[in-house]
Amino acid sequence: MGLDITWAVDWVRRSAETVAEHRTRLIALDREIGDGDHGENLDRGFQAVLPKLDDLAAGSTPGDVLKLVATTLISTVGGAAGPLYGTAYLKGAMAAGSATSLDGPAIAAVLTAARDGIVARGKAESGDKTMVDAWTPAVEAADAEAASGADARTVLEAAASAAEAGAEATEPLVARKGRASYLGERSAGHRDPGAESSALLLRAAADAAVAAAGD
Amino acid sequence: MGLDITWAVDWVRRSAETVAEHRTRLIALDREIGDGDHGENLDRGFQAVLPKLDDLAAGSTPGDVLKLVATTLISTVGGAAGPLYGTAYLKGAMAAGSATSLDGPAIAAVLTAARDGIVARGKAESGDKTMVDAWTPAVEAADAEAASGADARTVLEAAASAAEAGAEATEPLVARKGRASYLGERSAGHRDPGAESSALLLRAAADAAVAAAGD
Amino acid sequence: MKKIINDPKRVVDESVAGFAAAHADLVRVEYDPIFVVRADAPVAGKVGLVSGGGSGHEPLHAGYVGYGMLDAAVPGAVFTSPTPDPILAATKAVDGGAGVLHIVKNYTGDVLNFETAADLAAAEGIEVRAVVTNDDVAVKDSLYTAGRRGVAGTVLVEKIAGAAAQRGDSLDEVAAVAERVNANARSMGLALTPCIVPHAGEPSFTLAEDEIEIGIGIHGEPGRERIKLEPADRLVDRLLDPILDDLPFGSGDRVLLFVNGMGGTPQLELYLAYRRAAEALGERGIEIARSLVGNYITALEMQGMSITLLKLDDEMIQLWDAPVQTAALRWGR
Amino acid sequence: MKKIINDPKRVVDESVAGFAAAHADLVRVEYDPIFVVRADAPVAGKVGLVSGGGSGHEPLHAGYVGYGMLDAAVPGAVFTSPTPDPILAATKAVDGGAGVLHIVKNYTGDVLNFETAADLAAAEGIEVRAVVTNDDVAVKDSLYTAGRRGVAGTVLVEKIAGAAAQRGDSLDEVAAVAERVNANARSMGLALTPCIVPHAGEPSFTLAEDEIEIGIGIHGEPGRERIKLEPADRLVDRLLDPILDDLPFGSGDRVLLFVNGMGGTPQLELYLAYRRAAEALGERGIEIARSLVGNYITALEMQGMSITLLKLDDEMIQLWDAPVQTAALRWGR
Ligand SMILES: Nc1ncnc2c1ncn2[C@@H]1O[C@H](COP(=O)(O)OP(=O)(O)O)[C@@H](O)[C@H]1O
Ligand SMILES: Nc1ncnc2c1ncn2[C@@H]1O[C@H](COP(=O)(O)OP(=O)(O)O)[C@@H](O)[C@H]1O
Ligand SMILES: [Mg+2]
Ligand SMILES: [Mg+2]
Ligand SMILES: [Mg+2]
Ligand SMILES: [Mg+2]
Repeated sequence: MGLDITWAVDWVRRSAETVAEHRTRLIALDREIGDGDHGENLDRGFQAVLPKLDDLAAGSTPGDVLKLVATTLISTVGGAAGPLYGTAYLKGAMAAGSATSLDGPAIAAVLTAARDGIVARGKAESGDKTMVDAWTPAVEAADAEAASGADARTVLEAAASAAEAGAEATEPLVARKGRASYLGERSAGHRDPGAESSALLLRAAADAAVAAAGD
Repeated sequence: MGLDITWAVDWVRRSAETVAEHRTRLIALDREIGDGDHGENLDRGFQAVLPKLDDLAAGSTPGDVLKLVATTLISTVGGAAGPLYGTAYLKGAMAAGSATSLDGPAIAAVLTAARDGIVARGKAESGDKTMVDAWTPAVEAADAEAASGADARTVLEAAASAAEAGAEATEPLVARKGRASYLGERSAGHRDPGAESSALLLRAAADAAVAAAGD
Repeated sequence: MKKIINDPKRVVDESVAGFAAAHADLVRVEYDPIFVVRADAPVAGKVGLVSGGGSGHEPLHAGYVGYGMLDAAVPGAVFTSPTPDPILAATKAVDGGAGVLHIVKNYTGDVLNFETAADLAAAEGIEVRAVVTNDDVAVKDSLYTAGRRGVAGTVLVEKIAGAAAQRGDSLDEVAAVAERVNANARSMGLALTPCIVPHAGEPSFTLAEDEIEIGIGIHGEPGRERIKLEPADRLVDRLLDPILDDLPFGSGDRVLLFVNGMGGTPQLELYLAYRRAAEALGERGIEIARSLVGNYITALEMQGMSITLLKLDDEMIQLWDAPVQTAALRWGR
Repeated sequence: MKKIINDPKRVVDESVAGFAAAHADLVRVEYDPIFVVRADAPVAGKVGLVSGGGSGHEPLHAGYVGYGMLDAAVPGAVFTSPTPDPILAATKAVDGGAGVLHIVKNYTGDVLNFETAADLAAAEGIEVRAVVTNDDVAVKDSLYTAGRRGVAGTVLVEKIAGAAAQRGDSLDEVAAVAERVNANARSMGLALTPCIVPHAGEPSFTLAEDEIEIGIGIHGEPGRERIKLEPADRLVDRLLDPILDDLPFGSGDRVLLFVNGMGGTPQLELYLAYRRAAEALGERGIEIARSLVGNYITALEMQGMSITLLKLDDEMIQLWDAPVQTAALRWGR
């Protein structure tokens, strides 16, 4: 069973909810090795998306929802995360195309495109202690599940779990991109806020898929 | 037995010593209801007097010593206390005249002239919570002792004790002059730093007289 | 105590030396006794303007030495009035034959030390007049007290009187306009945090995380009242209301609105406060003809602000707009 | 958190509104999306200069909008790069037909958002060039990292490039001189205290009473190293030595020496630091041809300072001296 517009809208709502809930923690993570605005920025962005969901035209696709998220984040978040997440959702939307329902391989393709967008824009490699360190394991896990024929929900479950592990694995790293890189060795011992928020967003996607399956 | 140049020089040395010793406490008193510089200012002034004592010409009188203190305090202390103490010592020096030895009445006259100088310059009345509240009881006690025929040492002892009581009695007062007046009612409950330093200086004078008597 | 200093006893000397080095085009410094003077002083035929007081209020006063403002500034120790010697020396250094005006903030120490210096200067044949600024409405005035403090209005007096002297006004005229500015200026301040005098090493008062002091001066002294922190707009009203009532200011008046930082408050907050002050004046029909926002008279690193209103007339506006070239205030050249 | 603010979410809007009201003679403000622009923009035939970035660094950038410097400033949320929309709107508002230069501090967020805006402007037919400032020697530079931060050198780039644009230089020429200033500027900073971002409500780091951070940026982020507080002269040397080694600067060079306050440090201390910096340069035979001392690029109420050296050539000196009329930097008119 593929994931449709209902899932996509639910993902956005759950994203806004989880970001608001973890706003303070994301700010605290960013304060340790950055400038303390990541939770605030992302919260502002997702709160700005919510009212726009009501204006989605009838017959909108998951891709339309992702595009709406992309443009709203780009014009409201600012900082590094705004353009990076904006690009991720934009490329994801392009990968989703006009499909009304996304199956396992389609979801994996969306995630891959999103990750590739982040890398193209931010030039970070794995191990640089950025959100890429959440996205790349997520994409690999998603690809593996999709290749073995898993459904969309299972693909997202795998991606979310891998992103969570990836975010946690940023802790010992010395940052080479983003603000944390200014700290040099002192950046080690702290979790990257962008990797953490990426894990939250992917968990929201998986939870929405579970809810959709329960329909 | 009158008090001579040795006493006067010893008074200055003891003054410098007691001000240095109580510097921090005077600063703390001034911080509470003023601007926290009284101990620092007075310490700077008396430290500047010390080396000049060595240059006193042979045959100098107590009046010469008081004049030296006056001019040095005027040109090194600044703030309110600089001109006020400067005037006090200057008027005291004039009252001492060219006498080589000061008896009880002469000492009382010096203290009276000093107090009058402070009042003329600062326009404070008794009860305004200033150094006048130490000086006026000191002058009254000194006059009383001198009138009853006491010697210089006894006059100074009486003046010092009265100044100490006067300084303590400034605590409940609401200030009407000096920086403490800006606090209005909030100035009550704190001892006036200038009254306190006045008591210290008069105690130094009395101690020097005791030491001179022991000669 | 965390400060960028060496020996606390040498703070003023070293800072003034740095000031002189950075602004050698505008000023020179004499060290014994210490004062800062216009590079081209004395200006022949011009009334000389001397101000001074305790250090720790920078840019006041040295930052206002230069064309169209002060001729000399006399810095005392931190928060301590200078002694008469440097005031006298500065007075002599700026005497261009037209007399010298002392601009003195109303504090016992400043008044007494400037008085002595003026007496000594008069004895040397220099004509000296003094204007004592006392614009702080936080202090209850009465015949029996030390009177109101001179605070931020002093900057406006120095600028406007400086322009009058620069255009060639006589000593009487310069003194008169200085008095007029002082008489039409009212200020009030608040502090979010205390400041630390270098030689004292400890804060002048302590405040809880949610407390502020209202009615403070510029010497780190406590104010008249301690209240809970409130939103900026409410704080602005608390400063503005007693100012407006005092002169009083009313509909149709043209004013200069001056929001001054106490040293540790960022511009972001000062302009935010200015917004409400401008709004409040607008509500009362008072026209803001000129503005000044920034750290112009400070209390070391204290966080807080003061608001000053000056009721303007045409001549004051003209003198305010006249060219000025100092380290801290500059336009028109 | 003690600040003169109302709703933390409205800090930037309200402060910019106050700025606009106080400086209506110099700028106007557009609110949706928000940016500050020269009152007379667009200036026909002149290259337009746009800068921007997170708020909290005031007077940067809005304080530098005016004759001879920036044409527009785009303020983001506190310490957060603005989004592309207001950058694009500002770019269009200042386009006088000669192209627009974006002056961007090197932070991932600023670079990405300005990039997007430049692409969008180009799509609308406006020629846009960008100069990315990166003068902070505290950050180790390498191909594999985000590179050095743009800090206080940015102020110098804005002034000098602004003067070049004002005299009529072409977009290529203005961009070239901006690049030259950036290439010859080096900075390093330290913090005595952290700062508090309004929406975060807590300090960015905590320091013991005797600790300071060396190698900080301007966003309240911790620096590269935490050390014990030392005398001012030693602290100045700690900032100056890596700067001197980096370009390197040497005997016979003419420089602009810029001692910048982080927002909460009083001028008294900045000039005291300047004294040692000037002395240290003198010892090395480096000539200080121009100076700047004050709070010109800040991190809210942070106590601390940065030192910047710019190696000057004749053209840079001429452009530095050229008239400028902005809220925070003004001379010659
Ligand atoms: N070049 C980059 N590539 C990928 N992710 C990056 C890059 N730079 C920063 N990030 C991510 O952005 C996050 C910070 O986002 P945010 O705090 O919103 O922006 P800013 O750093 O501008 O304040 C970091 O935790 C990191 O995950
Ligand atoms: N008008 C006055 N008459 C008498 N004494 C005064 C007057 N004003 C201030 N004082 C005294 O001066 C003391 C403060 O001295 P100091 O702290 O050195 O000067 P400042 O107030 O200028 O900082 C006060 O405690 C008070 O005793
Ligand atoms: Mg951040
Ligand atoms: Mg005092
Ligand atoms: Mg004092
Ligand atoms: Mg940021």
